[in-house]
Amino acid sequence: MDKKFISRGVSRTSIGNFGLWISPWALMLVVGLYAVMLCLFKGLNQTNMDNRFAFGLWIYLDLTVIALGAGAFFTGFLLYILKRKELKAVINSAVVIGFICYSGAVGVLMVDVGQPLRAWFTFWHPNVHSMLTEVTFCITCYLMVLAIEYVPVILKNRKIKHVSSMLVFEHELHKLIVVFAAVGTFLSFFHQGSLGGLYGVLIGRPFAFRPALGIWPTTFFLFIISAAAVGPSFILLTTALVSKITGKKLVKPEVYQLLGKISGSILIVYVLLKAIDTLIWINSTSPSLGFSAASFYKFSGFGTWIMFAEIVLCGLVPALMLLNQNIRQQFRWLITAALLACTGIVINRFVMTIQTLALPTLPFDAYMSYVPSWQEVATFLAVLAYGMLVYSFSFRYLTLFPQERELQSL
Amino acid sequence: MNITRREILRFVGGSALGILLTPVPWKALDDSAIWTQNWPWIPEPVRGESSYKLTSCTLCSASCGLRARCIGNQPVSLSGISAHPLNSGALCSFGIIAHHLRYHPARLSRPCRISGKAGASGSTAMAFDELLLEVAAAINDASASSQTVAIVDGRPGRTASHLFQQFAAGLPNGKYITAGESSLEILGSMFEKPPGPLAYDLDNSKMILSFGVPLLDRWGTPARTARYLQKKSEGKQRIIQVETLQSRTAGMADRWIPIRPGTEAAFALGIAHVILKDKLFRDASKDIAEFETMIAAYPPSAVAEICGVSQDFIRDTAREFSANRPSVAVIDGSANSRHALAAVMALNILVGNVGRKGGVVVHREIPSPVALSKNKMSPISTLDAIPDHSIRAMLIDESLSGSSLPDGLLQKKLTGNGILVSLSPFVTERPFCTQYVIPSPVFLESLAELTGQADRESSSLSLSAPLVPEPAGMVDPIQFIQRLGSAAGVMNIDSGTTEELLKKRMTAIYSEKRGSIFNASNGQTSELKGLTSPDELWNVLFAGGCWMDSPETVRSLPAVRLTSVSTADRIKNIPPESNQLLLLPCAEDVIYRNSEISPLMSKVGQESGLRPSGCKVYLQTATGDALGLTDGCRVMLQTKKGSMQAEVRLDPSMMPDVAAAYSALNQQNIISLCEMNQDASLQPTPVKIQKV
Amino acid sequence: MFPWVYGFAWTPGNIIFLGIFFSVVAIIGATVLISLFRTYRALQVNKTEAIRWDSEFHDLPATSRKCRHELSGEFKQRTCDNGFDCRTCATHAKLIQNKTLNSDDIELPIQLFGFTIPTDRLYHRGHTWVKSDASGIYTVGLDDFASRMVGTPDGIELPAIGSRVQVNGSAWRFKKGESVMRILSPLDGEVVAASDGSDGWYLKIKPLTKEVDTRHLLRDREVAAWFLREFEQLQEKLADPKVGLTLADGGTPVQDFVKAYPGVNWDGILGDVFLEA
Amino acid sequence: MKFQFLWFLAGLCVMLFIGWIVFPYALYERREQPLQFSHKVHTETAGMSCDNCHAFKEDGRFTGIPALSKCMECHTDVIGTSPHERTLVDEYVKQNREIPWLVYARQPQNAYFSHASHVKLAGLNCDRCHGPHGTSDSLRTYARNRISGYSRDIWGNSISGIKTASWDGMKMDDCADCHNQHNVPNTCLKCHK
Amino acid sequence: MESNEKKPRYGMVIDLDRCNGCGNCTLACAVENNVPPAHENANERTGITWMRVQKVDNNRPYPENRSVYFPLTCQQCDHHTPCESVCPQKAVEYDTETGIVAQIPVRCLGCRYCMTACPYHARYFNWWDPEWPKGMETALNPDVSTRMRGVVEKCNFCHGRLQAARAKAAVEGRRAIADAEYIPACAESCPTKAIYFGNLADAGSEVSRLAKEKNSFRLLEQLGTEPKVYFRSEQSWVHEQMNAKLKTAEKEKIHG
Repeated sequence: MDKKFISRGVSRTSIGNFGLWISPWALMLVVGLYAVMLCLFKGLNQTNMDNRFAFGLWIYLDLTVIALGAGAFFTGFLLYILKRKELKAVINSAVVIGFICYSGAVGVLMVDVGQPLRAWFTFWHPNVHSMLTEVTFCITCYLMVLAIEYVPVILKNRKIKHVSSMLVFEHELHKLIVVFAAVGTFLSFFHQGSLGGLYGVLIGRPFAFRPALGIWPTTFFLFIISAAAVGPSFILLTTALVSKITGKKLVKPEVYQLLGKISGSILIVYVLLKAIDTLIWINSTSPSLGFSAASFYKFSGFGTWIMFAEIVLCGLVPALMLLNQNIRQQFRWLITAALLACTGIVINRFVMTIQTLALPTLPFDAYMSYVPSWQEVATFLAVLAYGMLVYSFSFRYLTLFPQERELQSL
Repeated sequence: MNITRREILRFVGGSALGILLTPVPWKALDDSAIWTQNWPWIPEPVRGESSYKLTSCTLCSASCGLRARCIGNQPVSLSGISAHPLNSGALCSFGIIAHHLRYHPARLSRPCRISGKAGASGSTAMAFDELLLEVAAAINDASASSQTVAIVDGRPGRTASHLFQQFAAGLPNGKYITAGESSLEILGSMFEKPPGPLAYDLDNSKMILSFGVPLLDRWGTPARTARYLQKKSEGKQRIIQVETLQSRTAGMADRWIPIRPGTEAAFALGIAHVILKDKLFRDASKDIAEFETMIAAYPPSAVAEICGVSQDFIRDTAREFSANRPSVAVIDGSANSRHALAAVMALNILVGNVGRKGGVVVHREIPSPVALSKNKMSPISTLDAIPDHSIRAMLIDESLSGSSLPDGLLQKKLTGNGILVSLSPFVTERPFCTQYVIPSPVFLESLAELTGQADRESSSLSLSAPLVPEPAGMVDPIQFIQRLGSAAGVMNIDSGTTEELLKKRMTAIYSEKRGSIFNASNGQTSELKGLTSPDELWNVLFAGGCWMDSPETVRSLPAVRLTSVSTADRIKNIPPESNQLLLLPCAEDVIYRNSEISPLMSKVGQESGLRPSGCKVYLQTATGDALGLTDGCRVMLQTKKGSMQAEVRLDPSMMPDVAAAYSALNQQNIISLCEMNQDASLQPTPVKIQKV
Repeated sequence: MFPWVYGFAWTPGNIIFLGIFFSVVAIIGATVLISLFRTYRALQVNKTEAIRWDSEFHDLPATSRKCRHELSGEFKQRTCDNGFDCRTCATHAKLIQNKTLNSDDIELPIQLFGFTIPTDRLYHRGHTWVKSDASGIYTVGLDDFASRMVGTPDGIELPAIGSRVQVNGSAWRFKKGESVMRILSPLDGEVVAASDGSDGWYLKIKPLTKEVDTRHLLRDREVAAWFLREFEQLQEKLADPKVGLTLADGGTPVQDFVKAYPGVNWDGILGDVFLEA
Repeated sequence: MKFQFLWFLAGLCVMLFIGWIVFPYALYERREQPLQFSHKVHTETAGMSCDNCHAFKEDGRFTGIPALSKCMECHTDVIGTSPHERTLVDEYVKQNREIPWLVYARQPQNAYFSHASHVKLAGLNCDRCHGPHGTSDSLRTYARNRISGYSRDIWGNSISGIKTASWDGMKMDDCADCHNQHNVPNTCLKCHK
Repeated sequence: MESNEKKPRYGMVIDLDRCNGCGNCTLACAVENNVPPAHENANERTGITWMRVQKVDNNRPYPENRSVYFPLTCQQCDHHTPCESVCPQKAVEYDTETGIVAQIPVRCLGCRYCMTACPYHARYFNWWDPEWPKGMETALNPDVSTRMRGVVEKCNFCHGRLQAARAKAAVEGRRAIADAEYIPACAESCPTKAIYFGNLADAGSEVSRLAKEKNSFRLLEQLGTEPKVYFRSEQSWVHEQMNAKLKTAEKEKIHG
């Protein structure tokens, strides 16, 4: 039925099967959109956030997906700027994932703020010293860039490319894609960093506060590096997952290994810097603000195990694994390592957003807990469902993996 | 002409450029931005001219002078008058937001009948005349069947009170009942004949021995804390707080003596024992020897055991109390049994604090034109003195809040078909009887008169002038009793409007030429004698002023009977069985006076946890741990009388094995779980706590 | 944001931050505008066909983009990046410099696995042949391989007489089953006649210039090598993965592959054969 | 010119017309004042001064538009011939109802403006911000912005936002400009509440 | 005449030994600043109490337990004001004229970043639209604007009162106001006189005298945010608990 839209030479499941696959996601999206409406029209009282836990699941989600979506900028950077041609095999998928992550994050952010209608005030009256301003500007611009990068992928659809003007526009745009790759890299660099800076500047939260290097706290740099480190891992994971679900070979094994290698080399740098940063924080930053670092880990929920899990188990271990060629060549271990690396970042963002708020600062404050409401979870799931839908449609009708046709006939 | 898509696109393109070259997008953006900043459904404060008006607070008998900031006629905030002799600029947290009472959601707009006997209470709005007919029928029925008609007055001494007394006197079985400070009532009853209106003279006392009285936070004048802190720094006053919980008063007092719940009487008797043994007493009563034998069972060692304190505390307290005269022992009437009140009052008698400046003083009667009129006035009696199940119709004036009577006691006194007629600004339901509620104006709406001062050397009188018009259909206490009187055929009630009667009282006070007068507009206090006319007195009081009686000169008191103090066994500590705790019902104003507070009170209850809100039970951390309870968990409280759910708060300041419980607004009251004494006071009750 | 907006100040922070922001926006905007402008220009000067081929070509699997010199064994591995337009290829120019067309090389039609490959004509990688006649008109037809692919087409869409075709641009279209295939034009020129192929030819093209550059077309022995490879590829694609190659040698190819082998992904194979992604 | 541009031009012109002529008209809702009041009659014929009615209170507040009680100092009964005066007496004075004036200069509730500091300390004249209102013979039609709900005087009379006089426009930018000129701090709380 | 004087730095000293936790400050603040009554679902963590009183105890079991009440409000940080720098659109401003940290709800987009930045929990988000019982909205204070759902608000030392005091001075032709003319509602309403308010920059004022006393301390002083709200207590456990630095020399350096 929809064969005219499916790229030549690749096989896709029947439209009926496809319908079965997307309907649960569509349902999830509808429920999520209902929750979003509740939040927009009734206000944020629909969430379980409060004055003490003013950031919750959503901000955590934003920070996490933006870190994971970093694959888009980093792959683009490697492919178009550093000319690693092998990565052409995943660039389209990376762009779509990036677009999903960023648009999802921006969408959630619009629900998260109390006055979405006034969101543009940030552009009109920016406080350029706020990390959030930097984040807002960069993410908006970068989302624009991602959307532009997504356009050629769409225009390449078998049906659409028959329209001459579309085809020519795609061609012309693609010729200049290196500009977008460069701009995207620049923007990502800053907003990944300022997302880290978001917490690193909080002098009132000694758990998160870090000294500044130049005008940015160290978390600024750690976030950039960690995002660059897990971006390729996440692309690797998603490609493997799509491959598993569809039962198709999508990219050559060398591409997987290359992604793993890139991830591993950056991750090891990140882990080292993170370890140094943590040591400085334990021995200098935290005590100078009147808090012994140990005091942050005395609560039952968040012991030092979380630090171990973040830095060693999900940092050092996957980095070493990915750097070892033998392990990399074994697909199962490659996937495990990539999964660990992504988990490490998921934990890191959790620690920065949730644990920071849960820990008491005032001498008479209590340790705080927070459980998101169903509306928050549903909104979160809506983003997941939205991503699934966009990706499923893109995978079905667009060429996300150029090697697929070739690998299929082998 | 042939219009193709291309042409339409060109047209759209031109339009797009055109619209960008007009102010439309920019102006629309700007205006909509302004719109988002001013949502039309958010109330906007009313603009108007600002002025300050002076008046007196009617919420309790402390009669604080206050200054209302008004926009137009509308009071928007209240503050104390700093030069005012009664409150020195301080207001309590109820008073500071009293201008909102007018808008309370529970405000009553029409007279209604609430029949709540069957559990499912229903409220029917009715015309005032119709209501009067039904009530008059019940009153006539009572007269015919020689059942009692009682009128209960929480604020005796007002002109309205005197009319109430006339009303009671006009009926064959009419009783005029006051619900004043019950500890002082008990003290009065210990004299062979009533010595006159009694009051604590706390300001002049060198030492206050308080048995759980919230002296420093909500009892009497809100200025007390500041005065005490001042005197404390000058070494002129000490407070010893004897209380189970670490209340605010306990926290600020010079010494906090924590005792087991319900052992106040034992503690007092222990002190009496030391005073007698060590010959520390001043006023030897006739029956002192008899009293000494009576309390022989309360040596400090035994009392220390009962109360859970060290013997030294008892001895030291006894010595301090008798050495630092003038001293005064006070006890909270609403939370304790009559036995405990009597035991504590005996201390005042023993040390010779009664009739003495800085102790318990006798107030002079405030002149009243009604008292002088030809119409007879019924004598004052107390609810205790009325036999159970004998009141057919009970009239309660709740138009001005006062100390409220425990519902349990009211229920006990009413006959099976008894009705309760209440004059109140709010719907207050009492599920045990048919109730008629007549709407009365609230504070700032009507002319009201404030008398009393149970915590000062002398009594005072102030007026609360209406600042805002009252809603239609409101009835004030004087109108109420006059109209009810005429409906029930009671003709001996003085006539005249509220204003006329009050003006007459001014004339009466003026003619006595005693006391002093505070003028709020200039902050000066002068002798009443200096005024030129009763009208001037009226004008001064009408504008937030205050008349203070001169103190009664010391006169000989009637003989006293110490042996009226009971040493019944119930004052012993009840050790709870294993896995049971002792339930301590906590009487916070927030709970009792739900309808009499501004909705804004939710700021300190619901939103800041400063005052308990909702059903909460406070436990010592160790006790909670032992029971496996965590802070914030929900539990079921179970006593012999029933059960209810509550939220646990672990609090290290709590006494072990005690569960202090607060009940939520508009929900089952914690009191329903407690066992009651004969006098409707609450007993500490064993309670089982289980996690749900 | 702008100097005229309330609260703006010329602070270094504002200048740097907003300066960067506006630069980024300007770069993004300018790039998009440039692409749009170039699109407009390309459409105006009718470069669509060339662009389409360029775009298609790069989307083809690498196996379909083998250089003719790899097929002929001159290179071990060489993938064409030039869109099979050898006219502009420096490598090709170098390689054929010493090899002029030698009439001695012309042999009788080659027979290969039952396909007939006449050598009196030039072949385009898209399976068309070109043959000129004395009047300078070039006849264009489908080779045997392609004819058997198409078999009896379900439809055919020929260009109008007088229209222009260009090398690697679309010449005419077939409908076969669910696929619509466009056939690439081997030459630049004006269509002077068109036929449904029943006479063995489809188009007659009059070149626009006197000198016709045919360097991009396969000739001579190259043709056989290319044909062989195409055939092998087809065999691979038609092979049952369990049995292996079945079309081996001997036998005669059927007249209509598509009909003969139902249940095969013909859409993809036709794309590979006719160079359409 | 090529014919194809006509369509483009047509779109442009239609929108320019709508944007500059129709939109400004449709944006504002016109309302008449409940009464006509002549400042001229009061100042010239009755010989009153501005601060007879627009006075400062001791507590620093400016009375702004006087309450009915001020009118009633003279107009308890009809003393002139104006039909508006009759309306004043019949509909407002006798019924003791405040006149629902539509205030041209009414700012949003979050804006704070102290007449005292501008008049007493900075020495501004009334017409600096209010224009020749004090000498007018009649009250203009009040125009209410349908989107934001505010008086047109706040944005200014020109739809393009171009000021033609110091009193044309009372937006935040107008306040800020003057503050900047006179070196007065522009902190938020200076003008917001 | 103003230029000759040092710009005022308004601040508070709260005597914890005098506070009996009555809650008047919370209420007077709500009345003054048009804070609505609690929404039916509001609690301690979602409510709006610009001035909130918190009970703090010495963690000892009964009967050695002792507690004080901490009236907590915006600490008006003078340095590195944590909330100010993080606001993306300048809805928070440190007023250099008075040292008051201002929150402008009409500019606020409700991102709540400032709330996570504030270590004192002094900022409140409007989780609900404000609602007053019918009629009660007529009793709002016209000197302070009402806010709407979705924005952050906090104490600004009753800035409306400062504006009123300035206007009063202006009518009298004065540019500067006297200390006694301006006092926030919480300080005015405190029945025990536990809250002292005044100009910390004026060395002769009572607040600056009390702030320098050895029994005075500030919350989280080590963070270096220089709050302008001081607390004082003579109970040593309070100081121990607050980990307060009591170096008088340092204090003098700040305000000297």
